[in-house]
Amino acid sequence: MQDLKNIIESLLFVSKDPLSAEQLKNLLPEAETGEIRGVIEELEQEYRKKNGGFLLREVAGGYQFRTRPEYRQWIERLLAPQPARLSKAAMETLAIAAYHQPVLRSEIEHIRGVNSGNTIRLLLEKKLIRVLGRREIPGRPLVYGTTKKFLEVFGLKDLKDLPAPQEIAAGEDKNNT
Amino acid sequence: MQDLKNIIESLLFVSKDPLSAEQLKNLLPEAETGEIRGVIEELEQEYRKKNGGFLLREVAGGYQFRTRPEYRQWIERLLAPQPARLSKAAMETLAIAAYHQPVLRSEIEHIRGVNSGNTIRLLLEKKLIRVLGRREIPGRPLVYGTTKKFLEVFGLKDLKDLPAPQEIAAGEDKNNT
Amino acid sequence: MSNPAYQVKLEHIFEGPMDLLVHLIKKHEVDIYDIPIALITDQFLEYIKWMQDMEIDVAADFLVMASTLAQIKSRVLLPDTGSDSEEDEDPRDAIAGPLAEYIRMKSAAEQLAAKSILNEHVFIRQCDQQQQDSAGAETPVEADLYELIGLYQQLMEQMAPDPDFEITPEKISVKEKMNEIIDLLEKKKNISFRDLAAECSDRDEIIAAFLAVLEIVRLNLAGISHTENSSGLLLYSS
Repeated sequence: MQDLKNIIESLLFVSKDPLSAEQLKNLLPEAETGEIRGVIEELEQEYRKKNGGFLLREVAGGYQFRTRPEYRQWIERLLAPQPARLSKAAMETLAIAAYHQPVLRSEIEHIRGVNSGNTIRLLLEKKLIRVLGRREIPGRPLVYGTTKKFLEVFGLKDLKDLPAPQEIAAGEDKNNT
Repeated sequence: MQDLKNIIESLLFVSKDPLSAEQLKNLLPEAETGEIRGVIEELEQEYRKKNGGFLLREVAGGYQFRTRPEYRQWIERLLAPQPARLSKAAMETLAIAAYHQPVLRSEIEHIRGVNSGNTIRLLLEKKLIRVLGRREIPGRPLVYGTTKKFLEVFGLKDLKDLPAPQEIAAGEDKNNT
Repeated sequence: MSNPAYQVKLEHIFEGPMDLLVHLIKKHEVDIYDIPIALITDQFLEYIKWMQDMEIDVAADFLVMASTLAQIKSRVLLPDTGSDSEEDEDPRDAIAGPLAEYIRMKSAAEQLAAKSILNEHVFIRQCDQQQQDSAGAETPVEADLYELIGLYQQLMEQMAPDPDFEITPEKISVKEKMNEIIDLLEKKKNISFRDLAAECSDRDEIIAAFLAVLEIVRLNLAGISHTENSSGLLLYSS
């Protein structure tokens, strides 16, 4: 298919959401998925090498053009005030939802040691977590998990791309009592 | 000013509207207008030479990245089925239909306090609600309920999965141990 | 008890009891699987007392943790009576496991916060938001469950403006508990908090008892110790 690279570049440029190779294949049935993957790879490298104002990043199972974090301060001047940062409490709750999903509210509260209803509601409102369903135990409580938007906001390819948390092994060093 | 070209490139990339040299000068008071004009010129030539999926075009007294007209047909495929967001009126009506089904139009209107004929029609058209039958009262009015598509759109397995408002939206209750 | 050297600094606003515990553990650079329980319990209690002195509302969660710590401490200090497999039954395990998981999640949260966050560090092209309710049955619908529930709740609140249904149950008053404890102290010379807690019917009552103990000590109506050989916090008539 002629011009495939340019077509894909223009589609990635126009799209509001990250586009996966499969989505591109649906838009371009004339091309092979393997071919599409190759072109994405090529574009990704090209933009990286060019080292310009924006890059092609893999996020939430797709690809998306994003500005480089170095230019944040200039872009903030152009765009209206940005949404408030998440509090420490919200980040903790979000991390637990991400690593323990599907997770109950009571499990989140058990780990954090504090009531987390308000934070859960805030994260639901921001569409960073969602109700995944119910757990089949007495009372059928709701279980929560992260959304695609969560992956997009934190620039993660998928849930396997979550950062590895600090592990504390038992009996590392024995000192006092 | 270091990185001026990349900064301008990222600003032009992010902006919804065309940016003029004067607007860029306002965002970048550290740079000279002449310098800014030079960089724009440079970028414009670079993208023209690259001959990729999009170009930097002078429009409406400013500059804007735009896809090349040749790729219009592919872009139309992407943009065609934009998911529609439901209006507040539609969401309200849908919520009442979900929680109160089988529900009469008059009951929906009683709760919302406004005529809801148009919204009901819209939701029927979108196959989010359907006629479940008639209530055996004088006039035998139609009763409405939600559809399978409704469950799909909201990611629910069945209606029992629909969270009760007090399960998430209500105030704090007793937590863990 | 009020050694100023142990005063926890004000600049820390702790998310909850776990956060405070992690702070204390980091401060003393101790292994969470080998916590010097007496030291950590003392400092934890001191922090609660300091909050109360500063007239900061102490959340119930802190008090629950305080009584958990006090219980662990008394079990550690009390020599095991039954035949035991020593290593397996470290009472401190009750807190070590949850602490390890909390630290793990805290570090995950920190790492997530350090990512290039969309609309904060990195940006995408600003597109015009799409139309609403666009015609055509074929158009896919994008909707949010939480929004649906929220709108429904608003409607229901408008419908029923009488807030009669929320009646908060009578709480066990700290004053009542104080009287009860002072009565007990008149009969016995000392009482352990463990015994007091054992008498309580639920968590709220334990909290009330704990607050009562703190108040009694604050008002100098009794002394408190939690040294060796005692079963946790020990209250004695002064």
